[in-house]
Amino acid sequence: MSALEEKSKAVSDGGGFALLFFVVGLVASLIVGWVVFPKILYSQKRQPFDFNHKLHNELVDEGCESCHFFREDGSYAGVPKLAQCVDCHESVQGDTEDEAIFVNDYVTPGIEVPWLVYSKQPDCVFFSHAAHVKSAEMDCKTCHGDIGNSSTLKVYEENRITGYSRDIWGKNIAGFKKNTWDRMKMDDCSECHVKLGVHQNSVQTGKGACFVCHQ
Amino acid sequence: MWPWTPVPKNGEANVVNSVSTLCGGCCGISVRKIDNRAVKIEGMPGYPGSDGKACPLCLSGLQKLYGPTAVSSPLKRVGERGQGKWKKISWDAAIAEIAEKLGRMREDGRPQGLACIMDRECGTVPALFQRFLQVYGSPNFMKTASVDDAYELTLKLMHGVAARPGFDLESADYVLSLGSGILDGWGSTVRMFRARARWQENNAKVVQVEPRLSNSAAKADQWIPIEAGTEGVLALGIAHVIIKEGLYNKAFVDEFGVGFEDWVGKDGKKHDGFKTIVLKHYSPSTVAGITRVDPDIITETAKAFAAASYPLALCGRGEGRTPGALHDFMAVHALNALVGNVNEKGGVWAVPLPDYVQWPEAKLDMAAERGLATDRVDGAGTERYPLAKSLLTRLPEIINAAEESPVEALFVSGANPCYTLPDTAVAKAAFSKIPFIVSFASHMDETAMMADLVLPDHGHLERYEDIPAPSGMNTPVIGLCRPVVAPQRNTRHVGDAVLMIAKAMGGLVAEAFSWESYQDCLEKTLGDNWEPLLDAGFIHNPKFTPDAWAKAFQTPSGKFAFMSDACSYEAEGAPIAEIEGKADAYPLTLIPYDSLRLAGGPVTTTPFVIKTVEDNVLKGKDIFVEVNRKTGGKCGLAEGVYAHLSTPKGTVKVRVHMSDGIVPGVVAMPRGLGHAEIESYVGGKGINVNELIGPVEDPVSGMDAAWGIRANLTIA
Amino acid sequence: MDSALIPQGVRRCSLGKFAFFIGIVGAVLLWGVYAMLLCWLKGLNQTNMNDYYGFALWIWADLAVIALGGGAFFTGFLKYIVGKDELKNIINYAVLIGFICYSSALLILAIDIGQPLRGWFIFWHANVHSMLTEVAFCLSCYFAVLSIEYLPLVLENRQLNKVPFFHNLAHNMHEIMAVFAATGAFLSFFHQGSLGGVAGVLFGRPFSFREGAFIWPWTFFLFTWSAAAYGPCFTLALTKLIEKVTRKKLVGDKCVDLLAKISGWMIFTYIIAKIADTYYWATVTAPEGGFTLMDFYSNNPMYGIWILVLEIVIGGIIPALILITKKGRRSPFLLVTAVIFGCIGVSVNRWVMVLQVMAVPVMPFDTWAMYYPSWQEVATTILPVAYGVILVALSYRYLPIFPQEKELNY
Amino acid sequence: MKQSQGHNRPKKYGMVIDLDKCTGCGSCMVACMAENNVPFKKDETNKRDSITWMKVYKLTNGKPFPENDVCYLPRPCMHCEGHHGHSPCVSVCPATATDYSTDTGIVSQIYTRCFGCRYCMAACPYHARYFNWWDPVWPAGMEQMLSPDVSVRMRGIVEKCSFCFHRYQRAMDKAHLEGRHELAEDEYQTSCTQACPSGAITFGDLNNPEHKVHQMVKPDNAHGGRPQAPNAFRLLERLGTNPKVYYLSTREWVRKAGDNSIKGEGKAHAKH
Repeated sequence: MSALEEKSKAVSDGGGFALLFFVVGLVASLIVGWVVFPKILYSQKRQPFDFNHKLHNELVDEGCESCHFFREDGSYAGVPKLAQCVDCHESVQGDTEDEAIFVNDYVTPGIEVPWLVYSKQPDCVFFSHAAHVKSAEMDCKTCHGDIGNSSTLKVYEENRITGYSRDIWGKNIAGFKKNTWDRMKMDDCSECHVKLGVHQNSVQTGKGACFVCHQ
Repeated sequence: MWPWTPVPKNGEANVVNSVSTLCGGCCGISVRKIDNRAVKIEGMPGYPGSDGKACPLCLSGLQKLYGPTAVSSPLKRVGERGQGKWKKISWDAAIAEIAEKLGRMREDGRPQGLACIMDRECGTVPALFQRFLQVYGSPNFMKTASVDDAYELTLKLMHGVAARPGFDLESADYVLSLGSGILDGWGSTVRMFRARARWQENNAKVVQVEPRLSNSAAKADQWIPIEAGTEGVLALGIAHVIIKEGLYNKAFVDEFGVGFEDWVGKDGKKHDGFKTIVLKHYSPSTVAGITRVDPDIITETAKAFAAASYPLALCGRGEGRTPGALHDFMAVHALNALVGNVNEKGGVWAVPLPDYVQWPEAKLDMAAERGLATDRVDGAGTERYPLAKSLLTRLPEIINAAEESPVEALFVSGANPCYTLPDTAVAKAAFSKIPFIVSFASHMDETAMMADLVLPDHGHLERYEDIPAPSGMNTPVIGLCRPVVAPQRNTRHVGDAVLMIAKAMGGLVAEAFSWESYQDCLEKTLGDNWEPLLDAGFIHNPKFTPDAWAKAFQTPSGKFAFMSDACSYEAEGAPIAEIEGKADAYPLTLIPYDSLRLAGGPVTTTPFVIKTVEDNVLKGKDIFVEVNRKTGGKCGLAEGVYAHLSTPKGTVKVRVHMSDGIVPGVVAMPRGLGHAEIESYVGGKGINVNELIGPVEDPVSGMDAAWGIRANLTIA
Repeated sequence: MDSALIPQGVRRCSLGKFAFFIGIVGAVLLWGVYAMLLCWLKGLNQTNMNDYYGFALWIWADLAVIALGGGAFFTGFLKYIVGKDELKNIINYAVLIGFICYSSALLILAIDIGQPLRGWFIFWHANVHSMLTEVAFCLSCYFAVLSIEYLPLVLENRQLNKVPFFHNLAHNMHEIMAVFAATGAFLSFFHQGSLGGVAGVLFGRPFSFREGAFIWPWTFFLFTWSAAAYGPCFTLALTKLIEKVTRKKLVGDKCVDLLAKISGWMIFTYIIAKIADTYYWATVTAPEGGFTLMDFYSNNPMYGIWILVLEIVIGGIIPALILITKKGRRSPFLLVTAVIFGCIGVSVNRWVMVLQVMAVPVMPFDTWAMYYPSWQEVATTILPVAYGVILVALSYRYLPIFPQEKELNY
Repeated sequence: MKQSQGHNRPKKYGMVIDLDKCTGCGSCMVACMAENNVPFKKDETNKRDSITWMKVYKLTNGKPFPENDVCYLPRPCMHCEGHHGHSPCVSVCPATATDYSTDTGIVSQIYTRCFGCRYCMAACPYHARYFNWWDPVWPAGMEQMLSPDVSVRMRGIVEKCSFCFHRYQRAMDKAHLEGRHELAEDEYQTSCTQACPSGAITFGDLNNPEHKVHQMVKPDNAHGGRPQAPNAFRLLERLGTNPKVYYLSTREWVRKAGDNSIKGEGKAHAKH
């Protein structure tokens, strides 16, 4: 082999190695970024006990608002209080273990259930359920997904840095979403507001001003 | 996001109406709650007087409720008095200790050694204490005095009735305020603000007579700067002009007045009447010499006052924390009478004292009877001061003068005498001589610091109480203070504490208290009124009208007494209450001043309210005194410099604020600072002006007539 | 000991002496770092800034070092774009000073903000209407450019340059430096201007508010102009200083003379514009807001009319007249006087445009706000100076900053 | 989905403060602090480091005794409209953390967006903006009084009066529930307006001729909202900040104290 050939071989050998190095590095990075990082970032928390939305939904007359109702002052009550459940659940009704936990650990001693709220926003956020549900006549599903037909509660994932629920950022670590309920970030609020042209009142951005969604 | 910044919990909003007892005016309040947390205090719409508004102190009441000074359980003193060393004890142990102590005193035949100090005398809580003292056998119920007491005495002497003063402010069309801080906390604070708004709408004229350009003066149509302490003289000067020009209401004076003309007393001698005295001694030029008010202004003011349809003269300096000289009150009331506006629209009304506390007469045993027969320790009701009901300001001197304190055991509730009494050092010395002090304070204060036992009362937002008659209200009102939140700490209602002590005492003392609890007592006392009170938050009779002239006066003559045997003006000179100190050593005069941004009474200012205090009143821990720019210049002072302020009571270091809004020769100091450093938001800042001013006994009433003290100000 | 690192053919002091010097300056640096950490950890309550003085000492320092560091872009502009080749003898040093000034400025900005962890919001949530956004973007970009300009210099270190890759990289970077210089000049024109705009757009503050062209107030142009004019003054001043310290001649007279002349004419034209601006502001802009000129300069213990005289006459007219005359700039004493006066002039200008803006009461019942810095602020402000001294010392010792050094001294 | 809510007539919420009525009692300041979770420190006497969204200034006519006169002037955020919504502070914020809403005319703010550059404070001639120099600290237990309607601010950011915008949000919630899109005048009132015992503060929509604020000052929207009522004025009218807080006073010296006048006549002096 001539010196020239030798050199070019060395280069091509070296090139192969470099390529391999690049590919391995890329794959490793992708795994870390897409799989390991979310695992580290979010802690998994269980709800105090499981709850069957579907089952309850079939028993009530007014859909979601039967339990997740509006108060007279227009504010939204959110997750039901013990008092709402006690009417039926004063004693164990069915035969599920979860109900037994509920009755024995919470109803009997009169302790509110420390539910982990998937859609809980930071305290600087103002969200009017009344504006969306009553005036805009949106359904719950648009933002929350079809929870009403779920028969079990998913694992609550909490961001270790911010303390927020993973439902805010969304399941997809890159922030892509397929459904309207996949994410609950400010951009998602704004996306809909921009599309529908509501509260496009900012002098700075031409979109919503701060106090539309902040307090 | 920022883990050490709290995130308030959300929940269901609800509102509880109550009455806030922090300020003297008792604002009706609406408390907004989120679930079980109280988050905001607002005014309660429809509440008599305050109607939807509240004063700054009451608005910040949540800082008391959740604040660091609230006492969390009964405390027993373990250190020296005032040192603030305590150990927590149980309620039962505390009650047992008191009962044991009181029992022994009673057995030893000295029930009169028990005394009680409160800041009020009406309503069920004072009544419980009064009843306890009665069955126990002590006449020594004392109340911190205010202008209301001086006014009551005035009505007693001039109308011959036991009544409190009511002012038909809203109807007045000419208001002459002789030193009253009508916008600085005088009367029922918020009602005064609302009345002022009404005056503005009705084009009523407001004239403020005062040495300092206070907020009241600044917002008046006219400010008449006056030599400190001479407001009563000016009133008589105005009376002079009115009489001389024949502008007075002859229908009233001739037909319903006595002592206006020369009169014959019980002693059979002829006395000069009001008219003679006023004409003789109070010509505008004489008055001008004393008050330094221009004679023309006196004449003009008199004419305008007399010409107004509903003129109203008010007195009682500043917020009205100290009663002042009885002569001043009588002079001003006489001025009102001259224009015939007593018990009339836009005038001063004699409003009957609240009488809804009607309990069956308590049975007394021998020990009690004997104790009650003794003279009161403060000298009220004795030969020297027959008119006064209580004379708390005399107490410290009496205790200090005695070898052993005549007060052996003391209950303190609602009051903070170790802060509010004049000459605080003397008061504290007296308190340290009292062998046994029980404080019912809900918040640690200067007096509780001196106590042996602290039995914490519920805070003002945690308890029931009837709140009768805000100061100056011309219609009868009972407000309901009710729990906004459940008690946050191991406290008991002071009424319950009294019941517990009584029950622990046993015998007739226990028998006098048949109620199960304070709430039971309150409900039964109010009877049929309880439900309406609970529903509305208050009971009010807005249609109340005072007795017509023909039957309003129950003096011996049945007429309005301009002068009488009980109290007559000296024939000579001007009745200005002398203040302490010699003019050569103390060329200036120190006067306290009140502001809504500082609570001057038993309740300490809140962090929010002190935040509103300007930096030329308080800077860091330094208090500023206000002095006329020229006077200050003569003393070699400049804006902001440190200076020594000395009075016969002591010397303190202050900073100087040069002002164009104060008469020369006067040094003004805010009331409400200089609290003990129990917390560091308000405590330990500035000087308590009461430390520098001693009491001056009014020769007739015995109440504190001091309006200031001689002082000197030198650069530090 | 470190002779292998020292550029060939030049003499440097002993390592011990050098280390001693660095040690002293390093102590000052550590003091500054301590203050900086206090500000970050305990918050800005460590400063004497307050609600009236939201901008204070170190923002002034920030603006001042950026103006003084303007020598880098303007010298670069002159050398690479205008083609004044003589300036190659000072361009390295100008770039070094620029690099120090801009890195310091960025550091100060990072300390100055109340929530440093959110600093990136200025890029992420950028508001295009804000002059500060423009500043942040241009400043960061220009800092990157300066780093690129400084890098080949570092690579020319004797040992580093032995590495073929570094050698080639440095060489190739030199080749295309004109592109970066042009980019840098462009960015610099903007951010110097936007720093001026920061004060000029405040229409609630009549002291600083100026009318202007398009979206830019006159201060925008004046700041750019003044940075271009006074930046070279600072470069020259520091050259004279380092020559004094090292007791060597490092830059040829011809180069100094050229830069001084250009700086002189720039100051001369700038000061005419500044006087015109001041006149228009005093007679038209400010009166429209209800102010007379003397409202801004009286009834306070600090800001007398003297400060305007200092800025315009002492810091403007005098250095301009010295530097534009051949006699003036060729007299060593006058030259040094002129460049120092120039540095003072531009610093005073930045001072009043930051601090006096805050001090002047705008509401008629408001009072003058006076302020003095806390030690933490002073230390944080001195921190970049110490850092600069160290970087200059290291660069001078180990890098061929002054290409003429050999020819002028040995 | 309905879109109607976005198409309400634009409001311009503003305030009229009658200085003849204001007595300087401080209720507005306290009501504001209590409503908006404003923090407090142990020493608040350094007024340049003391957060008071609503601040009452004491003005004097500067005359010697006994002609001296004082007037109190409450100063909330002016919610300047500037030129077309470019209020002095809004346009300078580099992170879009503050904004001007054309729907309500309110200068709004996101506390968690602000990174504390303080440029807006430098821009505001009214000193209505305050910086959190310190960590807000509530004595143990006192954090219970915090309202959930207003986000608690952290150290290192700027805050200011929001015209109690959360009250608007609260009122709108109720309106939505009741199928309304408009609020009645009394449904949205600020905490200070509600608290003022003298009734000196009036709040409402300046664009709405039926609202009291409009009737009291008759803003001339063609000329930057200039008041047309005889005794009405705005602070620093000449600067073109176009504030939405109007003042009323029958006293000439007070009206003159509201703005700088080049001849220097009638200038008020701060009481210091």
